[in-house]
Amino acid sequence: MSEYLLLLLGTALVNNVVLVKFLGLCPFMGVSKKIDSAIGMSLATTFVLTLATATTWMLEHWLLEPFGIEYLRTLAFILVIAASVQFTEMVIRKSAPALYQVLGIYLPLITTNCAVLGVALLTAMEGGSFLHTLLYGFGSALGFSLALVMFAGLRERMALAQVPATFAGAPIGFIAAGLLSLAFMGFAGLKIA
Amino acid sequence: MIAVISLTALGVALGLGLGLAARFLRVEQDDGLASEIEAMLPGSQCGQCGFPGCGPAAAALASGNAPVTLCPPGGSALVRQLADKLGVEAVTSGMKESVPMLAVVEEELCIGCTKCFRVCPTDAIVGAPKQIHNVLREACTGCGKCVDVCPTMAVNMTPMPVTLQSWIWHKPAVAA
Amino acid sequence: MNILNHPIIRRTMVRWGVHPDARKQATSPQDIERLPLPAILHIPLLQHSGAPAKPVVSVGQHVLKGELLGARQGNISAPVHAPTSGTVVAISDYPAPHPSGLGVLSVSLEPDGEDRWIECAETDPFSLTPAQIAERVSAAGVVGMGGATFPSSVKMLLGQRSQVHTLLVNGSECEPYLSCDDRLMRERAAKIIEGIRIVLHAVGAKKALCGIENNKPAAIEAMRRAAAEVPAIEVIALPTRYPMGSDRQLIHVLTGQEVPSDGRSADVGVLVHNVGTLYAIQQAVRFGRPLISRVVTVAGGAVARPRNLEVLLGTPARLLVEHCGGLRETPARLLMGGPMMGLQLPSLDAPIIKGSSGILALGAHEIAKEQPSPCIRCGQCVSACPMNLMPFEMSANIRVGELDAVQGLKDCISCGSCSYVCPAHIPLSHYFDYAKGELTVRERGKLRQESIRQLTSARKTRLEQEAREKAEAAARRKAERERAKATAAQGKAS
Amino acid sequence: MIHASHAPHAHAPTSISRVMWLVIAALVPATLFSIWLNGWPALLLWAVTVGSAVFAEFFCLRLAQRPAAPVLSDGSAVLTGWLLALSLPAWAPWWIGALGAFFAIVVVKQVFGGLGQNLFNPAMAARVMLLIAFPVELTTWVQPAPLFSADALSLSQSFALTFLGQMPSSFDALSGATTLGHIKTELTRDISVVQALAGHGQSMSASLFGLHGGSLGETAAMLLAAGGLALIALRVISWHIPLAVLAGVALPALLLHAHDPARYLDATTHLLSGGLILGAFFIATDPVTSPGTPRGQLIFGFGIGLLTWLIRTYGGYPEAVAFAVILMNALTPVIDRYVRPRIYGHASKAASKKGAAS
Repeated sequence: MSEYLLLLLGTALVNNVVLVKFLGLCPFMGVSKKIDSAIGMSLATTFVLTLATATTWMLEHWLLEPFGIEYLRTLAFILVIAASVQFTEMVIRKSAPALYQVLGIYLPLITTNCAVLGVALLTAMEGGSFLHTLLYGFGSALGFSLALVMFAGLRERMALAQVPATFAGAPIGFIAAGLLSLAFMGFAGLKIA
Repeated sequence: MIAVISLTALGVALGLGLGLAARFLRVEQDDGLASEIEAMLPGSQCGQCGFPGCGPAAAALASGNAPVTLCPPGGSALVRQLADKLGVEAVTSGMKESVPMLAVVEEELCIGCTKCFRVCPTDAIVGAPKQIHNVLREACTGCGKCVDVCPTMAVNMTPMPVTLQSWIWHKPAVAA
Repeated sequence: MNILNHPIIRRTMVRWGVHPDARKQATSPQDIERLPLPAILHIPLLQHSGAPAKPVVSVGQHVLKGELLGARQGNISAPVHAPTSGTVVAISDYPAPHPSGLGVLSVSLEPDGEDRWIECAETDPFSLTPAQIAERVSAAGVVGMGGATFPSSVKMLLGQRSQVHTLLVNGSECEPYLSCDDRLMRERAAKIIEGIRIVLHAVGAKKALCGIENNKPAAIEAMRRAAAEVPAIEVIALPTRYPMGSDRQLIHVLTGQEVPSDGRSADVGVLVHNVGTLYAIQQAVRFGRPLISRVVTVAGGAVARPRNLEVLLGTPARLLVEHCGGLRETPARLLMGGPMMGLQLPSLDAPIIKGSSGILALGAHEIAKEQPSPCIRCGQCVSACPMNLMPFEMSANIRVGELDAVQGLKDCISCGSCSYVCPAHIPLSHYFDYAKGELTVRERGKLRQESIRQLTSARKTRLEQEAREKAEAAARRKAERERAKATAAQGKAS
Repeated sequence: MIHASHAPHAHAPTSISRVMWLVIAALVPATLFSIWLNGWPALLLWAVTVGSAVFAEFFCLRLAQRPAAPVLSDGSAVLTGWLLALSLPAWAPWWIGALGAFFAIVVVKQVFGGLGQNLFNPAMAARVMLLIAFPVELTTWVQPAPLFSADALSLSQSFALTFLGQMPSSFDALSGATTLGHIKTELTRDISVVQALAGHGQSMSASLFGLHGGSLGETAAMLLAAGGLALIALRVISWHIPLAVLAGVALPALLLHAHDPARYLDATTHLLSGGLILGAFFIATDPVTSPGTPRGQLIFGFGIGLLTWLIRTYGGYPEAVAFAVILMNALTPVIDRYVRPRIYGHASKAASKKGAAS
């Protein structure tokens, strides 16, 4: 049991997908203006990421490996991810039209969110059990969500700050992201024995 | 060969799944944005926006060909509503916050020709032929149509006067 | 039950608010003095919240003391009366006692020196029905004298309608410098107590709790002595803490209940009246005397001999200051009301109105004059706010124009506690008043747009109707013509 | 009169500079003690760091063409530099202090708009940056040699050490690792905490009075705590954050130390070492980067304590306060957003839910 907890903690904090591995920076910068939309994006990404790692595991073990066509991994994974993103998009559009509006272009862009593909490929290479893979994906998604919501909070405050014109907008966003990443370095080497 | 078949099968399966999902999760596309916007506009057809009337202005807004700040009678309140509706940012600071204007009839010059009251889009001018006209302060949108038609230049636009009830505190100076 | 809500805890441990330097010693030991009759009075027709009174006198008319000058118009309004006998010399705009310096329609009255009352007979208040009492209070133009100037009769009617069980008497006078209520309680406690009994009778409340801050022991003593005979009235000493005099805070401290955000005090079964108001109600109901004078504290470092004066409404503030020995130094700021919520006066020509509790001429060392610096989010404003708001966050949003993101603006009571404690000297309550005004303007804009739309459609229907009538008339004429033609043809044929 | 003054017209006798200088004043005794304990190099490093911070602030204000005097006199730059100096090893070279101060003021504070606008505590962000970029310089501790004692460095030796990096040959630089660093190292060698503590030769009283190696601010727990309590008494800071930080460290330490004393360090050592007192009273309480409500401050403080304990116990760094502070700084806006006082007259969330359900 504790092994899985550690896995979650490790993927969410120590190997945070955004702040340590620097994957998925596009939505991280794009959908972090407001905490509310950041939470929506986090939920969507969490859903897609978990779903994607699960389906790609099945794909890997039931299709690619048996047929010996691992070289098609990237291609097949993208196909599956794109499909699950499409599916998520339809669900959100149906259930939360306001959120759909807010997420805008970033929702379809989850498809090309390198965090999703990256995590899927990483788990495939690690080759753990299904549960392990699922938790890995979920943990990464939690880490992504944590970083996104934290960063959205920071950006909401920056919107109220009197940032010098030279740095206003994206530059200060990147500086803040850098400092946030610095903070996450504190988790480096975290090993719960 | 296996690769081609398996990927094709995968593609077909996913495509079918998505197709089904699309059917079950369909959302009615709401049309008529323009008519919704038209309902928000004052509807006085005053033409201050440069469009022939509120309908064309609404159409232009809906298609993104007009700024949300186009309607002076609507004021900043309307700008905000439109911006919310269209999902754009309300840049009220850029819009010159024009003081609400009011038409005033100078009694010495008015000849009671009724021209002004026939063009007034809100029936804000009261009077009868051969009688001096008067402007109802609450109804006047400040569109200025009456100024253009008055033959004796008896109608003038003046800023709405500030009274004790309409006075508000100014914004504090920003801290350094 | 929540232990923190026990009366003893609640009435001693107040966690909100601030402790401004009281500075009441200069005026509180001295008796109320009557100001001699001034040479001219400017009586504004808007001295209350609501619609201004409508003038019912004309220039040149002679009026008696207490005669109606302006009649109430609208639901929330109050009449205005002549403070002394004399001649109306003008009805025109006169600078209001307001920071805007804008004019307000005022009746200028030249006293004839006789100070002759209109007929007013004494009646036993307790023989009157509640409706009659409310009518008398309304006719006398009594408004909240603590500064809110809400018409008292409206409050009373509201109380009659909604089952008020307790009357809260506000004698806290938490604003620094002011001591007019303190003096009133010391000198006229019996009359205030009768005022309390009248209101209890009028709204059918069972008891009255009179809250007085414990820095006024003499007033507490006087009120307790006067209320000794009346078991329904309890005088309670409150901790000295600003803004204890705010309705909502007083209600919570005395009763433990909170007025709902969108409600009134009557919703929790209480009615709050200031002691000055209760005195005015007693005068109005027992003697039929309208509200034409009030006690005003004249104080501040720039005033030579600070004291409390009983002043006719409409008296220019300058006369009060002159009676108090004039100015000792050039005042850094002139105020009407206390230093926490008072309004800056454009000049000493402004007249005394029903809500003027004080005229302060503050010296340079008494006012806040440091330049604002950036907010360091220290949270002092959060702990000071009696409404539990987060002022620093609200003002940050207002500063960048995000008025819709401001939480709790409607709940802000503009007490100024946040600005008072802010180490960065940020004018927080100024920000909030600005935002409230801005939102009102927007609201007004929306209403206006709505009315414009209605007018436009009304015009459309009118034009259509006219066109239809025209067409019908034309059709009728055409039909007649044809009938005529047909008859003519028939005639020709026959 | 177009610009009338708005009420209130009176003001409490307080200002930002008063707050800042009071905090600085509370740091003075502990700083003097540490300087005495660590000798001239400590004084030099302190002076360089504070000086650089002030200069960096001046430089930025010049660039932004804002008047420098009023901003500099508010004391915030001095305080930032001071706190950074207190968190550095006493014998670190001068450029560590200067670079850290520049980073703190320019990148962490002024770029965001200056006082009150920064998201992270400048001193702690700078310390983290230094620790990651220059691990060797930041973890070289010496056994303290008090001023005027026999083995203390002379002033000229100190200049050479701080500015030229010349270590006197008689010195073994690695002789005095900090308590936490020592234990971390020993644990990796499978030596239990008890033995490690004994081996470190550190008594409790030494900890209390700071007679051990460490950064300037690590060394005088008692004096720092006294300064912090004075600030609480003066109402410059509130008690919420310090208490919550200490509790956040002490609670898990107590529990797990009771569970396995050989593996987990006891609470007292945790509390007294590694700049925790400095962090709890002077750094976490930085109002700009902490939540504005008392309840939010409790959460914030407890989070810092817990993270500190977590990283100290399981993480890769023996010293964790700085990381914990900036991590919780990043969470501050979210805390402020969701932890707010119930506005007077509004039903509490639970009550309104109940009302809706019934």
